[in-house]
Amino acid sequence: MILPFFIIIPLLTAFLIAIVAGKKDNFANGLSIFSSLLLLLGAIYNFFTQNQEVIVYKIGNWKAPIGINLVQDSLTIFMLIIVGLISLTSLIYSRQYIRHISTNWKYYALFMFLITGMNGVIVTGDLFNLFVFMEIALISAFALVAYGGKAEEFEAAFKYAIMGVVSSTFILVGIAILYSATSTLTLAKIAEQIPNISYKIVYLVGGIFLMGFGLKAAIIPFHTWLPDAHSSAPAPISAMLSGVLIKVLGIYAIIRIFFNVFGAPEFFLNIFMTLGVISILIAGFLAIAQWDMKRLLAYSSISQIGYILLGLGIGSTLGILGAVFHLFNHAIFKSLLFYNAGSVEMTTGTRDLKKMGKLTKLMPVTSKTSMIASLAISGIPPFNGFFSKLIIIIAAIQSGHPFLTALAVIGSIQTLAALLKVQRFGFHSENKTKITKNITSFGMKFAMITLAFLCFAGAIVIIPEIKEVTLDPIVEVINNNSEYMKIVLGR
Amino acid sequence: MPIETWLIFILSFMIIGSIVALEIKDILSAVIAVGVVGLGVSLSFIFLQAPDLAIVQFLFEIFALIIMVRAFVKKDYHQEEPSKVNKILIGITIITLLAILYFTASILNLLPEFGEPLMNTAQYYLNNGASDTGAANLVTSIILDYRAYDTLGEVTVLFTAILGALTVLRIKSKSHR
Amino acid sequence: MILYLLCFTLMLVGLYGILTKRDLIKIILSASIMGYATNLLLILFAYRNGSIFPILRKGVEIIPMVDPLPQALVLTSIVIELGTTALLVALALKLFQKYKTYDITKIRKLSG
Amino acid sequence: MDNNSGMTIIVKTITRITVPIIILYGCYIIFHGHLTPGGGFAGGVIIALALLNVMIAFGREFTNNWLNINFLEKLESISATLFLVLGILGFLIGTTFLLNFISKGELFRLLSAGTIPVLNIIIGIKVAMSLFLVVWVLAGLKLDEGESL
Repeated sequence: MILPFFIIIPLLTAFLIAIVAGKKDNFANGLSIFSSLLLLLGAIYNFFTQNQEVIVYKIGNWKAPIGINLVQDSLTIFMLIIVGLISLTSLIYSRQYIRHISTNWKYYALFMFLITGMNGVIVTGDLFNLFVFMEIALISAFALVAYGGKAEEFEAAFKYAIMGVVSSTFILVGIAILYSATSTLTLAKIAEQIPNISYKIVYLVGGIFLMGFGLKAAIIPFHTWLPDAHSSAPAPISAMLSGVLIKVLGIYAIIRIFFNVFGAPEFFLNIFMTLGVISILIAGFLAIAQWDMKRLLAYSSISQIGYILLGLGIGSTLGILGAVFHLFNHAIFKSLLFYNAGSVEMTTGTRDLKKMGKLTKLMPVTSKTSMIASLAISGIPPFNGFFSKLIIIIAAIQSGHPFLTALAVIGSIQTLAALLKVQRFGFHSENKTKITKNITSFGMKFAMITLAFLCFAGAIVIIPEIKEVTLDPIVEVINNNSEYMKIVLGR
Repeated sequence: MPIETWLIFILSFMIIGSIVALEIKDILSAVIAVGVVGLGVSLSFIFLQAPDLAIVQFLFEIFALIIMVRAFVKKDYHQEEPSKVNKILIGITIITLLAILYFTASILNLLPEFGEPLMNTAQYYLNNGASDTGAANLVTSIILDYRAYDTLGEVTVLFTAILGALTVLRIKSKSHR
Repeated sequence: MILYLLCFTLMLVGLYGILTKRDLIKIILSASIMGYATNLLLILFAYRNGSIFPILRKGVEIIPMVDPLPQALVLTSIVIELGTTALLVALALKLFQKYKTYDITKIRKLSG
Repeated sequence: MDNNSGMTIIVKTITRITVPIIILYGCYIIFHGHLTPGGGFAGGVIIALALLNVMIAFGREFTNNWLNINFLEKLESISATLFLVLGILGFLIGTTFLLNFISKGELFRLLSAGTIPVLNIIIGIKVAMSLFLVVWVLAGLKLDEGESL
């Protein structure tokens, strides 16, 4: 039973950093890397020992509707592995990058709180508890976005904070109405009660939750904060926000609530599909128009979230498989792209694509990994992004939406165009900078190379034998909520 | 008078108070008007038999007022908002919000009536709370025993928020970055 | 029913403030109004006719009590709101320090 | 205490009398959290407000000498850690995380309800320290001296 340790370890690390760390950040950095390594290993250990069953942990020994329960199923482990992986590389990357800004232990404490919040959202089986841990993750994210200390960073953080507060309030209202209608907060118990209450209430609560979680996932039209927040934050934080946070707080929560609790009503699936396609197309166009490297990547995040939502909205087994796989892939290559942008920014001092160029010689590792990530995100074989997009597109064809399929393909071309712009102007055009020294450290290179390797290696998940033990159980969890319900309620 | 009438009165007062707070030009008055709305919330908590919350809401109201006044009003920098606000935008916003209200009204009807909650889970706390946890205050028994994990999260939220505020306020930006 | 509706109206007033106001402080105030409305809604859902607060007293036999769970939730949510407000105030002050204004239309380094 | 910072001598004298009473009341609220309305949060805010009262009446400089701010920051972190440690103790002594592992005692007694009073005290310290610190730092921010763009 190591489930509560996914909360205890990062939380204890954060508090220890706050108590013990002095002026310097050596201790804080080492401790946080160690604990995120432990988290990743714990998640992998769970993956190998779990045997595709649902495990329930009773906190304080109170059973389901009375106390709070932690629930572990395939989806939980999958998300824990993503969080562990990205946070580990991000912390390794931070070591030099953050010293560039300031040497303060507070960064690492806030970072560990961010991980705590996300892990808490992932493992919990209680609606209000999900809200509380969501707040931990969000509040630390607000502070981390402003960490650079420049004017536009405060502006972005303020915008993000206001949006976050509004969305949290919506979610709390949804929780209140749901509590009034079902008189319980345990997700499984609510799922049990849903058939007994009026479908109109489900639609109202679903609409409110869609606004709340949609704001957190930055689905168009709720996306306005994301390009600012994700481009202003320090690079490792951008990678965390774009790579994991919007997925955990947005997509994961949507999956849990709309699929596992509400039982995937057709009405909402259609909304997901529509919003997904709109996000793909509009964010794709906006991405091409950007000249700021990180802003371009941020807009591209919105469009990739659109793909995940499209896959979920199709609702067939294949569609959900594609969505889950794309979620994993996007976490890897978008974080990698943000690491690249960060090291380019650190070396050249600018994020403006017009002012860069000819970085292939100067920064070989950065430019090569960036090329891999760009190809992967645009869906070029043999990288992982190709397979996930292909699955989503096939699912769209199978479900009888040729028009959506065409739009999704157009979206893929837009992504390619946007990322080629980065490659062309950022790395390959003639030299406009006078910088001759590459200050990327070993840790940063290590983080980038690891993720670039995973862009290749991620593709093997699609081999049927491996898919059977990795992705299929997750799709099973999402599609079939009765098992989850039965085990959590202990019958 | 039945409690419902009192609450309707207080809530209408709070709505008016918050509209005043938003529309008034002077910022000190706006802060104080929101403070009054918060006290209205505290008063409603007393009517709704939630003394714990009434105390906490009242104290936090004072505290929020101190933060707001200390932060914004003493420095005499605050200038009036520019009067030319986009009328069309405001109109669209109000119409949208009224539409939301209209649709919600029909659905809120379907919830259990005021004063008659379902109490499926809650009845367990009322019956067994004292013998399970040994605390006479059942709200305390919930926040610190049945749902202590939530409270751990809440303490962490507070810690994070304060750490974040301290980080934000003490940042000295390095110019060359 | 009418109480729920009034409470919802209060929340929409807060939302209206966030959407239309151009002053950082008023935006923060609107956010806290939304918070009040949500907390009140939860407690309204908890009230039971003719019952008292959920605290046992010595020598008093057990009588109907209101639902204690939403009270616990609201206690948590009030603290969370206070923390968020403190952070928002800190960010607003830093913005003021940089731009010398609270007017959001003049704080426009970022487009979109 | 003859410094000129802060408010007039009348305010200072009254503060000197009332602040200990307010703090005592806050402690009462915290210790009786499991029996009467109130608890860690309410009591913590009361103590924080008492400390703020001192800060407003005597000025920031005096409070800095009177209280050790660094120590308060550490105390905040330590109290938060204690909450977590108590949870882990439930794991080690009992069976699960955050188990109420101390004996429940007799109803309506001050020393009853297992870990609940302990948690109330921890939360009280935590809330008091955090809220005082945030106002302390907000008050110290000099808006007009900020670096411009």
